[in-house]
Amino acid sequence: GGGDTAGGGSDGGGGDAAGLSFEVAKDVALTGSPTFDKIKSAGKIRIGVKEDQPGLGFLDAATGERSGFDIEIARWMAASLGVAADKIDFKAIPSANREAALANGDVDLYVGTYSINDKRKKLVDFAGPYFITGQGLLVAKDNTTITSEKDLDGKKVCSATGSTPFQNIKDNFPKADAISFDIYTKCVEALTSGTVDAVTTDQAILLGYASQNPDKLKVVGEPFTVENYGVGLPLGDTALRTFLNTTLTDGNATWTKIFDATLGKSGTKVEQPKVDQY
Amino acid sequence: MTNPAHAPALVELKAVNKHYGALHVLQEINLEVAKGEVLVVIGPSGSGKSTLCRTINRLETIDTGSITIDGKELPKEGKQLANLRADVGMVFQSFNLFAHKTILENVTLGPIKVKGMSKPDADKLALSLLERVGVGHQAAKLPAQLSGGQQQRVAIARALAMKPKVMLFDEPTSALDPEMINEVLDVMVELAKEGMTMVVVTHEMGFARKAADRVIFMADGQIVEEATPEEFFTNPQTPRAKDFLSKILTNG
Amino acid sequence: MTNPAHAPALVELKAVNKHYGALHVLQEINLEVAKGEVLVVIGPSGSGKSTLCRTINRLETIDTGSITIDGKELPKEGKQLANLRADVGMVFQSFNLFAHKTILENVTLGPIKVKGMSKPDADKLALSLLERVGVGHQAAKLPAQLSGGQQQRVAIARALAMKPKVMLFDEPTSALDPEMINEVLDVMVELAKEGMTMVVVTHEMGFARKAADRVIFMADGQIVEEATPEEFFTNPQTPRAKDFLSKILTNG
Amino acid sequence: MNVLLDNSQLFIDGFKNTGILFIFSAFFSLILGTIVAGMRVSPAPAMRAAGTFYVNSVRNTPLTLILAFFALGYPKLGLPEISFMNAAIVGLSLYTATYVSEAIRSGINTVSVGQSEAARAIGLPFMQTLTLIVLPQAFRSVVPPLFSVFIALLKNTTVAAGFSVLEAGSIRATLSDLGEPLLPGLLWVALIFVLLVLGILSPLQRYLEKKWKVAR
Amino acid sequence: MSAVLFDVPGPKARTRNVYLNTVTVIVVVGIIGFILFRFYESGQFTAQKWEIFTFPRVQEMFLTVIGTTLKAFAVAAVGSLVLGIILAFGRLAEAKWLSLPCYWFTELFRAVPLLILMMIMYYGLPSVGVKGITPFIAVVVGLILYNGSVLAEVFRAGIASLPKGQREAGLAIGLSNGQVLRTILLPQAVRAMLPVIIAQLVVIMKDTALGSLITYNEILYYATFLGSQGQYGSPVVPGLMVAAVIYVGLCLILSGVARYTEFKMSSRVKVVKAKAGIAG
Ligand SMILES: Nc1ncnc2c1ncn2[C@@H]1O[C@H](COP(=O)(O)OP(=O)(O)OP(=O)(O)O)[C@@H](O)[C@H]1O
Ligand SMILES: Nc1ncnc2c1ncn2[C@@H]1O[C@H](COP(=O)(O)OP(=O)(O)OP(=O)(O)O)[C@@H](O)[C@H]1O
Ligand SMILES: [Mg+2]
Ligand SMILES: [Mg+2]
Repeated sequence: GGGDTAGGGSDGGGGDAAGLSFEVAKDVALTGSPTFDKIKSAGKIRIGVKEDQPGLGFLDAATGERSGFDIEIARWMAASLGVAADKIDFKAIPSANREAALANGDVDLYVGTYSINDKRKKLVDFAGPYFITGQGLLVAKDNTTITSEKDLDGKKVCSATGSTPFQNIKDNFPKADAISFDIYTKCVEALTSGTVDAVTTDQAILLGYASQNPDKLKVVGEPFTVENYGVGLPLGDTALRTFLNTTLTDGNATWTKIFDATLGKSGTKVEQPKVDQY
Repeated sequence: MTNPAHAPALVELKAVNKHYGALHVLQEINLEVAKGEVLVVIGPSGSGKSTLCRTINRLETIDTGSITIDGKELPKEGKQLANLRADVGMVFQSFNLFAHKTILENVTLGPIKVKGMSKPDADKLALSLLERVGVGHQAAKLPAQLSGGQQQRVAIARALAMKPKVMLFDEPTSALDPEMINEVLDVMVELAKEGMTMVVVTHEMGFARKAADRVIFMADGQIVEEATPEEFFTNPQTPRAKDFLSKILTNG
Repeated sequence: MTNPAHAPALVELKAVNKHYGALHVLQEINLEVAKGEVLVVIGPSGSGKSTLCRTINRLETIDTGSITIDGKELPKEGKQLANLRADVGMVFQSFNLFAHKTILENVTLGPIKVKGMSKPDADKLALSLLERVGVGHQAAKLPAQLSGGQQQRVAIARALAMKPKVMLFDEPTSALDPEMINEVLDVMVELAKEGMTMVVVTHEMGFARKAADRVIFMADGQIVEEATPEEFFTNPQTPRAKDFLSKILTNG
Repeated sequence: MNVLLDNSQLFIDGFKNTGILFIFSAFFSLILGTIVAGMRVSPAPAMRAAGTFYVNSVRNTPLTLILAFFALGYPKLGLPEISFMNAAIVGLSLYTATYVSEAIRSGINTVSVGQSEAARAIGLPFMQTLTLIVLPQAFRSVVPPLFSVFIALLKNTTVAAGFSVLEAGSIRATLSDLGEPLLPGLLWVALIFVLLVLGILSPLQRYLEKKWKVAR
Repeated sequence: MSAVLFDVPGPKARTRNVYLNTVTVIVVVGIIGFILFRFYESGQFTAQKWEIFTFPRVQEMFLTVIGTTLKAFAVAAVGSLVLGIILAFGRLAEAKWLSLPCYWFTELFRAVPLLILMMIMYYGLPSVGVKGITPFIAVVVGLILYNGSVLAEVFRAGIASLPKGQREAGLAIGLSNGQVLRTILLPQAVRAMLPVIIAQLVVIMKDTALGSLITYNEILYYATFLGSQGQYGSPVVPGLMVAAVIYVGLCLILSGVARYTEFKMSSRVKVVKAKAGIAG
């Protein structure tokens, strides 16, 4: 299964919010990849993304433009496969449906804060990682009591129902009051109205929210777990995985350009992680 | 209108009018019922008999005119209206016993709650009344366990328990199986003999002949004819009454 | 049992028994109704009159015994049973007209759906029957727009439309206002005169006297007495019949 | 069986919260629903209108939305802070109360007019007619539909899963993150609901219905 | 309506009613006013939070998601009615092998929470390799299974509530059991149960919103998505308000249409009357 794009079908590919463009590869030679064969015969690629995570995978409801680090990575991957930006069908797929969407062939790739772990490796393949982050904390701008994960005792900490960060708080910070909503947007809303004290999930996601509302929100502390974001692809398509890994490895300059134009705007400097050709 | 009993009027309706929307159900009704008089109301379906009956204890309001009981105008609401109603007993076509209470409780409810009688006194009164209408041994049962005729007799006992000045009966036997009609009519005849003032809507000629002092015939919201039972049944004056009687008298 | 008409039996019940749980509602009933005979069934409430009537077109099943119509045993189910029922017309106390269909549709439904008659033919038949029972001009109305007496006459027309061999009437007038009873009884008397075989549960002595060939009196699931109407009403043999008649004859 | 045993704590916690939501919401909706039913049969037109407005607007709003309002809109009212569990209870109660009030109101309407007329005819005033005659009889015809309302409430508690109450409806999300097989997990959740409804609530409903039918 | 309970009010009762009316109006206005005031105070009515609704693209999307909601509703409503009639007939069948499974089917699907049913469809089935379950299918099938079972019970109860005589009169003129069910009982049951059926249709309409929890892109899902738009002040509460207005509007329109149909049905009496007037 997979949800349709909330922002207006799949025509969001044309917009180029970050002002980036990638050279579309010609005469891509890639054999033994059923996914690529499908892309080639269709003349377009379907990529699953998030659309409610500012800075990573975001859709502007008013303009229909997609933006963010993940979106640009997706466009880069498409270009390397010889697909132009206007031939990309973005589909918004919520976290819970990612594996099913790839398995059912609803999307060819998935680029959306997709952490690589062993459990998921049984269901899908990952290219990358293309980014490393970890669980962080988002608090109100004027909050001085929470500076790191050590200050969570007795505090209301919000995350997505059933998510790994949520389990982590419940299991490893038993004195914190774990709150959960189905989506992070609601957690952030609860944070701004003071109903919860902190929102926790991957720091990259939190940075996106903080940059959207810098007057009210800030990210504190260092990541206290490690999450490797990868590009999800259908299980068993090793040819495609190798191809995308090569693209990532060879494209350090492009990666840096993408990072600087999106997440890097906040001034942080991060190196591209080394791909893991497992 | 004449009052054959020549006693002071206990119930008096003067120029009473009532509409249901466009329908003029009661048209300038003038009527007196003397103390101790038994008045039978007869007439085709829809002529306003039930409505007339129900205005007398203000289950229906009237548009214009006045209704007095024992010389007092009907109160509009509240405690006074409740007290007036306690003075006017009513027996319905469909019995309307309180389905969730025993026969005894049905009869004692009014005396206890309205008259403030003690429970033992009320029980004694109720049992004697139930005895009188012939269902004394059923006191502990629920209404659904009784036959229609028995239920209607309990309904009469329930009304009597309030020691009413006048009793209204709205087709008290028309929901009954034929063989039960007489057991109810007998109780009513008995009551009439004891001098109870009664207004009875019924088509039972036998009762009218035996117990009524006066018969009024209604049609289309008006009192069309008024006479002694003997006069009325043997020699109706208006064509409407003649027609009606011819319809109901040939059967049986 | 004797068969006063001495014609071959159209309906024949032999040693019929039926229980409702512990209640033995029909006890060894033997009964014959000859072609063209009009049989009136009378008896106190709960004596099994309706049940008897309903077994004849198998709306109720019987435990033991046999029922034959025109010499054929009642089919147990399916198409044959439906056909048998089409041969036995039935008129209920509560009319039971199909509330969502017009008067005309009520009458044509059976001929069209069961006999496969064409709609124009069925309409013609229905209109002539409605005319006959005196409600021809009401054909386009819905049942609720008719008076009880009119509804019951439509119900008779509906049954007649199936050209039944025998008609069953279960207290056809006891749900009617008194002034409407005769218009229904008149139709039934007419029918009897035309030679229709009829079984009629009723307490209307007028009808029994005018139209019945034979009266049977039931009590507690048994046929207690059987006679001509004249004999039965003037000189009942059993104490139960005497008691019952005394109860229903004093009123009116 | 494994999914259930391996995650027994998850199932126990989930259904415990479902139970808490159910019991408190049932209690408060019964109280509020009775008040609203009273308003809807009141002689004052404005009270009737207010009751009708409340019932019509809340009944035509999805429960999901009502719960979202309580989780996210309520904190903006500047009223005392309440936990999400309590917010869910308030939301469920407000929603269920409309159904309770309809059950009670239609129960009152099933009592035949004759009953209250007979009561008035022997001189009982309004309050006594209501409390001695109408309500005791209405109660009997109210209980079966009321049970249906509460069965619906039990099932509706699952919707609170999206609003920070970890009950039966949120077991799926957790199982999914743990990588447990989802279908068996969900079927267990469904089965437990079936047992609660068909094993406890429905038989209770039938028992009361039967008991009071006989008494009538 | 309340004639069951009350006497026609006299002068004193009328005065008391005026008093009650005034108090009610004050309380209701007070509550609504307080909520609006607090929302205003906490900045829910600022231009920034409502600006997003002025964009044509957003308005178009609202039309689109109203469309997806209506699509799910329409398919589920028709499906539920059909399933309901089939199950009701099944339950009324004399053959036990038919009536018993139908009975258990309705009992079972009325006992499982609809959201769980949708989750089983949407998350459960794909996890064991069933393909092609879109959110639309999960929502619609869930709605049909649940509401079909509820409606089956409604139809059955409607048929059971008809006077026994209707069935018997049908049998007595020689109609078969099936004919009686179809031509006599069902049409009357539907009419008698129309208010309940309408209420159930409104339930279906509302329950499409559960689709938002399994990512079906309908009104509530989109309204929630708008909450993520930080550049427009994350209008979570305004989004919910707009969604609520749309849902209430849709449900009221639905009830209105249904009432109109009901009126049309009952006005058949009047048409018939008029015709009869010409004929007679
Ligand atoms: N509550 C009401 N609203 C509107 N019309 C009514 C109401 N009650 C009675 N009517 C109408 O008023 C007329 C008189 O009714 P009423 O019941 O008094 O007649 P009735 O003489 O008692 O008839 P019946 O012999 O059938 O009992 C009838 O046409 C009836 O339909
Ligand atoms: N379906 C049933 N189940 C159980 N008992 C029944 C059923 N139908 C009728 N009875 C009982 O069988 C007895 C005979 O009923 P029946 O209706 O045949 O009597 P009846 O002579 O027609 O009486 P009435 O004059 O009241 O119509 C009654 O005691 C009745 O309560
Ligand atoms: Mg009347
Ligand atoms: Mg009978």
